[in-house]
Amino acid sequence: MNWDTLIPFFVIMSSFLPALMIFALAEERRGLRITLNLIGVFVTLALVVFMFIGVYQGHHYETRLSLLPDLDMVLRAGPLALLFAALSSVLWLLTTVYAIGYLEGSPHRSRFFGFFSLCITATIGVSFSGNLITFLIFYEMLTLVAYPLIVHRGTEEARLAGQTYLLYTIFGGTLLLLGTVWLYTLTGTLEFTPRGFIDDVGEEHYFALVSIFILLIAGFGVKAALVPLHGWLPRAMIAPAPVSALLHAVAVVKAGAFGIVRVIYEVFGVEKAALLGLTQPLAVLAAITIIYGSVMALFQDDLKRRLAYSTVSQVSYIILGVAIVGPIATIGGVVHLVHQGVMKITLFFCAGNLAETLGIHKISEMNGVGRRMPLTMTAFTIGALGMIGIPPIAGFVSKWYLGLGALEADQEWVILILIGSSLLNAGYFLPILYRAWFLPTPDKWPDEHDLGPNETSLMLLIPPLITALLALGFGLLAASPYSPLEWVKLISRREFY
Amino acid sequence: MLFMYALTGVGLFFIGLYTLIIHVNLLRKILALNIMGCGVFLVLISLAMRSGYSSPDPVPHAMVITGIVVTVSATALALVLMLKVLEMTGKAELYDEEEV
Amino acid sequence: MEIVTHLFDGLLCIVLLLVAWQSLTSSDLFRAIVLFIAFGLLMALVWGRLNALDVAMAEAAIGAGLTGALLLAALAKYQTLSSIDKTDSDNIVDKRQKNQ
Amino acid sequence: MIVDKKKGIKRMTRLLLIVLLSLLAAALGYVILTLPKSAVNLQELVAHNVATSGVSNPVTAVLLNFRAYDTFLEMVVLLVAMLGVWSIKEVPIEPITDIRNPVLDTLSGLLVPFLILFSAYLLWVGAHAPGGAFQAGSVLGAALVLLLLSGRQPFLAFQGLYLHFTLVASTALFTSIALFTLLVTGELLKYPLAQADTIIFILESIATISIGLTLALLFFGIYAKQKEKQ
Amino acid sequence: MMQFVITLPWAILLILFPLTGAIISFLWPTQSNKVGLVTVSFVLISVTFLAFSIIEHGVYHHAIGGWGSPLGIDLYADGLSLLMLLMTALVGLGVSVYATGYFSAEQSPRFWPLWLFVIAALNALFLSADIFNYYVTLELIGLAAVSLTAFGKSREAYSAAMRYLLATLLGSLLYLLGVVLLYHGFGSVDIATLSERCESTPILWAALTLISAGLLLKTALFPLHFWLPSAHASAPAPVSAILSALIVKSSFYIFLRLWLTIFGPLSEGAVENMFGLLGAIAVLWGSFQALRQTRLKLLIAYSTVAQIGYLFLAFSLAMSGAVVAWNAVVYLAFTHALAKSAMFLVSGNILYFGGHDRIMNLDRIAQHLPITTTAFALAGVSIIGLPPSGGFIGKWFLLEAALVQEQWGFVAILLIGSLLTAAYIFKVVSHAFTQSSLPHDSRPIPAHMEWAALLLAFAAILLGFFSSSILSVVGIGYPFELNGVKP
Repeated sequence: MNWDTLIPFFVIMSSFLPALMIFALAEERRGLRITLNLIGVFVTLALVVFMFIGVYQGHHYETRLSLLPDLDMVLRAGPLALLFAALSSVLWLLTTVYAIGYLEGSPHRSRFFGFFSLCITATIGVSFSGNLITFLIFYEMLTLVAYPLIVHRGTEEARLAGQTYLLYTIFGGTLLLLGTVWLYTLTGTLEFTPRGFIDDVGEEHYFALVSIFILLIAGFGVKAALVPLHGWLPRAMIAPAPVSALLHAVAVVKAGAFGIVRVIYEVFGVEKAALLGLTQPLAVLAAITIIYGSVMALFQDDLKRRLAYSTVSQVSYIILGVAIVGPIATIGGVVHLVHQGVMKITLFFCAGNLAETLGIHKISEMNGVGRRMPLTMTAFTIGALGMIGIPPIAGFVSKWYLGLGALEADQEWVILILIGSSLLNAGYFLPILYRAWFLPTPDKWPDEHDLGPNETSLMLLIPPLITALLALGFGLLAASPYSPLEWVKLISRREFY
Repeated sequence: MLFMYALTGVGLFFIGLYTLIIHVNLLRKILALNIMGCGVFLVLISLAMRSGYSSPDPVPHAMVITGIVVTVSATALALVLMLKVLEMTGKAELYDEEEV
Repeated sequence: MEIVTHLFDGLLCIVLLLVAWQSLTSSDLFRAIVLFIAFGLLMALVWGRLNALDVAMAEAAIGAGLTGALLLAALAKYQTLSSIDKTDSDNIVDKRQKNQ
Repeated sequence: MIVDKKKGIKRMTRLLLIVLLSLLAAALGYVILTLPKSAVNLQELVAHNVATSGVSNPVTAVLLNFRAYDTFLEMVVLLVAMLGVWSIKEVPIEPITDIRNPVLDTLSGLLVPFLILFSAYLLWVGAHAPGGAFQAGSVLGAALVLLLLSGRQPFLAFQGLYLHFTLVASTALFTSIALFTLLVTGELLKYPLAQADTIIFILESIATISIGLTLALLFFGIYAKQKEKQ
Repeated sequence: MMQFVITLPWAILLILFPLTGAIISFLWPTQSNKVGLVTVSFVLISVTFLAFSIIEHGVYHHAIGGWGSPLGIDLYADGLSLLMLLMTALVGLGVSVYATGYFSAEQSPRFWPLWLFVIAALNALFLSADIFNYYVTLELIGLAAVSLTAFGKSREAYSAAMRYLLATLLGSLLYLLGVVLLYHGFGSVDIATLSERCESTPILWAALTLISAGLLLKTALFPLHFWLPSAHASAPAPVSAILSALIVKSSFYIFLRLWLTIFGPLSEGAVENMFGLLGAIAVLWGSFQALRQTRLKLLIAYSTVAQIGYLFLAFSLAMSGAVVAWNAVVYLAFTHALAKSAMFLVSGNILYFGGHDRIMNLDRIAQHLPITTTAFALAGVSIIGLPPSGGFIGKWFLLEAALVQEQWGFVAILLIGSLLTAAYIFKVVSHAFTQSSLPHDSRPIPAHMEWAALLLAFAAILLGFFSSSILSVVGIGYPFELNGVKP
């Protein structure tokens, strides 16, 4: 009995089974629900950490289940998989704590937490997928289980937002399916392999390969909110704060970006993709998205919508990084997967705190809020500055590597994009910080609640502080071993180049 | 002579089919189905004559007897249904949701 | 002799088709059913002509006899049912007159 | 105006339909004419095996031995139609209160015994000459129908459960014989050669009664008044 | 011991058990529910053992009366028959459990005999290897199905049943005429004998046309679907489930069987492409109509029209050489049976609980029936073909076949079809989350009615994980080799 072949499966189950139990729970079984949730979280975390160490020591974790006559369902814990899995599960822990505080006393909590855990199952599944069909399955699962969270509030507005979301994602999923099957008919395999598996596809299939690439990128691009497929994301902000924080900052959008990384490095292989002349257009598209997102963010007064557009722009850094063919840029892109995650989730947590405690939804209402909620706003400030790319916060590291990579791959135009977007970031974040810290406090907040002695309830306060510290730490200690940066360098060495 | 009855059978089948399609009255449709059935049976049996008048192939005969019983059962069911439709809608015609 | 039988067969086929057509097209349902029974008996004759006596009996008893009975019984109900709604409205009228 | 237009369209469709159908009919007729004068069929095969079938009338042999399985399902079809009629229309089995029709009354008085005798004869003769369960059953059915028409209520003879028993008798018998043969010979509906004729005769006699009763009840299902719901 | 048990003639018992059950439930009305449940459980057990024996000893063959074809009638069961039998048993059990709660004490004694006869007839059909015997079983199924449809007891129900009866009788007659031609052309009604003797003569093609026309009318392939929506929508929920899941498949099975054994090897492919085209239209038309409906049951009924289209799409792809499409046929048929029956049971629950099935006002009901709503969602996932589900596997094979054949038209149809399907499924699901109060008139549902639906839907999902083993079983006896082993 070899445990290495089972652990990836266990990780999936460790969030799936609690989800099922939670569904079965009655609304008022608060304690049991929280316990189940936390058990799930910690088991997942423990297993991920265990595999981290294992992979460092060269272990090989892989689960195979027969799915189609000659196509398996594969869960494999490679370094890249672990990076994404670790990010999701750590942030899941914080978000769970946050969500418990946030949804105190609201209806349908069993349903909420059940689907929330299912989302994590799907995300972990996406990260561990060892071939394209497995990826597809968990990706579609994520699409479905995220839907109830978006429409959770049950208002007509929420229903419509949900419809938009489904319209985009189901369409993307269909393209993805078509691309996958088509690829399968050409290659006869879908196994993710370092430097791709399409080398033995003949020249006569050039057109087919290009179409497949477009189909796959479009399919993933929907969730990665690549312009013009981003329309669902800002509308999905109707969802409760924890959902926006984890799913729309990390899990869902990142699943798309992660898919694109997989396609470029382990389906096509970056050189092959470059040879087919596919990476350059993608880079341009990513650049456009970065600028577009930032510009749109400038004009949003609703805080969450501004953050959403900021996400649109930031996620494309990842795509840009992998689309500029070159090891250093790759490192910049992939590490941004983590950095953007911790920074953006901080921002959403803070936005949630403002809404819950003071009823603040608009930026125009944020005057002097820094004095009312100093800790929250400190976290927010760290996140925002990181987004802009101020050293020593994590965001700076990503941008630095992206810049170097661009130079290495002599694509100077990217530098301009980076500078431009950083200026725009500054343009839409600094005013917020100015309002929050330097403008006079109004005599009355829109809708204030008393949530305990501190500036707000601890369950809402602690998660953003931790993520803010993480963002800071990832930047300061980037050079130390076990930092995301080092890990990504390891990935790049082992798998990409 | 051999095929004359068979052709007659075909004729009956299509006369029935025509009525089944054209007429709206259910009782007529039911009659039409019966006559179509007779047409099929006629084809079945008349062609069995090809093995000689004195010793016709008995299998088609058995099949037709089977068929006749099926037909009468179906007819009875159809008539009862027709009467129900008539009772419910006042017309012995197929009731269309679109019209209402 | 051959010719006679052939003539007979030919005649039988034509009559068969004619009766079927008449029964399906006649405006009066009762007439249609009677013609259908006649048609059944002709079929029995045809079966006999085709040396299928078992079938002939089955047809005469079931095809013509029982199916005919079913159809006539159905027709009786048919006529009472299709006249119901009219009589109802008459009753209403009567009541009104009584009230006045 | 509009009516005329509608009529015109209707006439057109009819015309098209007639053309289409007659073309199909012609095609089918042609196809049938292409058949060879000499037939490939099972006639010799039947003739060859009749001896071991238990009866000498080839049609009965086919119906109750070679293809007895079809006949078996046939019985079920009859029964299902019956159940269908009953599920659509509640039929009360109670004395018919209508005034008796004297003519029919005397007629049935004369005919019914004769018909029953005739059906018995058909049943018996079926083994070696034209005739058999279906014919006999339908004659019996005709007799019962005649009784109904003359205002009698033959079904009162066997009340409730008996009636049901008689209805399913042939199906039940077939089923049990099927199971029996399965146990004894290991094959479905394979009669032991020695008992073949007896088995077939028993089957036919029970079938006759079931068929007669079912057919009459089908008629009654239409003829009888709907049971009033309280 | 096991060896002995396996050698019992389970195939025949599959026909005799339900017959006996039907008779008993007819004679013992007060206990009909119990009798029915026992019977269907027996059926499921028999199928399981039959599966064991077929897996162990290969195809099952039995000469009724010991005469053997062409004189007698043969029973034959290969992987394909086994799959259909299994489908019947599973759906049958689910529907039966549901029916014990659904029908009133006055209705159920009428329901059970008919339903058990339907099971018997279906099993007989799937086991038969004789085209005239097919005719008898088809008539049996048809009459029973019509009677069951009339259980709706409404004006619509009776009219729909009447239309259905006329359609199915016409279908049988066309089929029978085809059989007549085949018998006189080639002197047998046994499939194996025919497949040896048949050659490409006018008779064969006339027979093919008539038989296919008859069966397509019964299977309700566009444009012959006119009778289906009203019948499936106005029948009581369990009956709708039976009609959509099983009865439509029975005529499709005969169609498949005859094409695989008799017509397919001789055909040049033009006809199959026509079926494919009709299937494509059916997919679009059915899905579009489903999207337009305002009542849940009609939506589900039109969805059946579309799903039948998929079957014929796959069929034509497979006939034109894409062998993998046979897997699609198998999987789409099986999953559709499970998912669609689940959906109809769900609609039944909703009607039972809230008294209406208007999609606009579903929120008031769905909120209070979480299990039922979940069942619908799961079934929907499978119908749309989203992973992981049996429907996804079927869709995958279908897409693969279309791409291998480079049938871009079909690829487009498939994508549009699945988008439309998603649209009409989520049109319903989206109402499950909107807030609403308890409807004024609601009556509690017995738990087993909700669970029957959920388990059927769950089975449809579960199928997605066992495709390789299931397909290997279906392959027993090479049902899909056009010139391979014949019944």
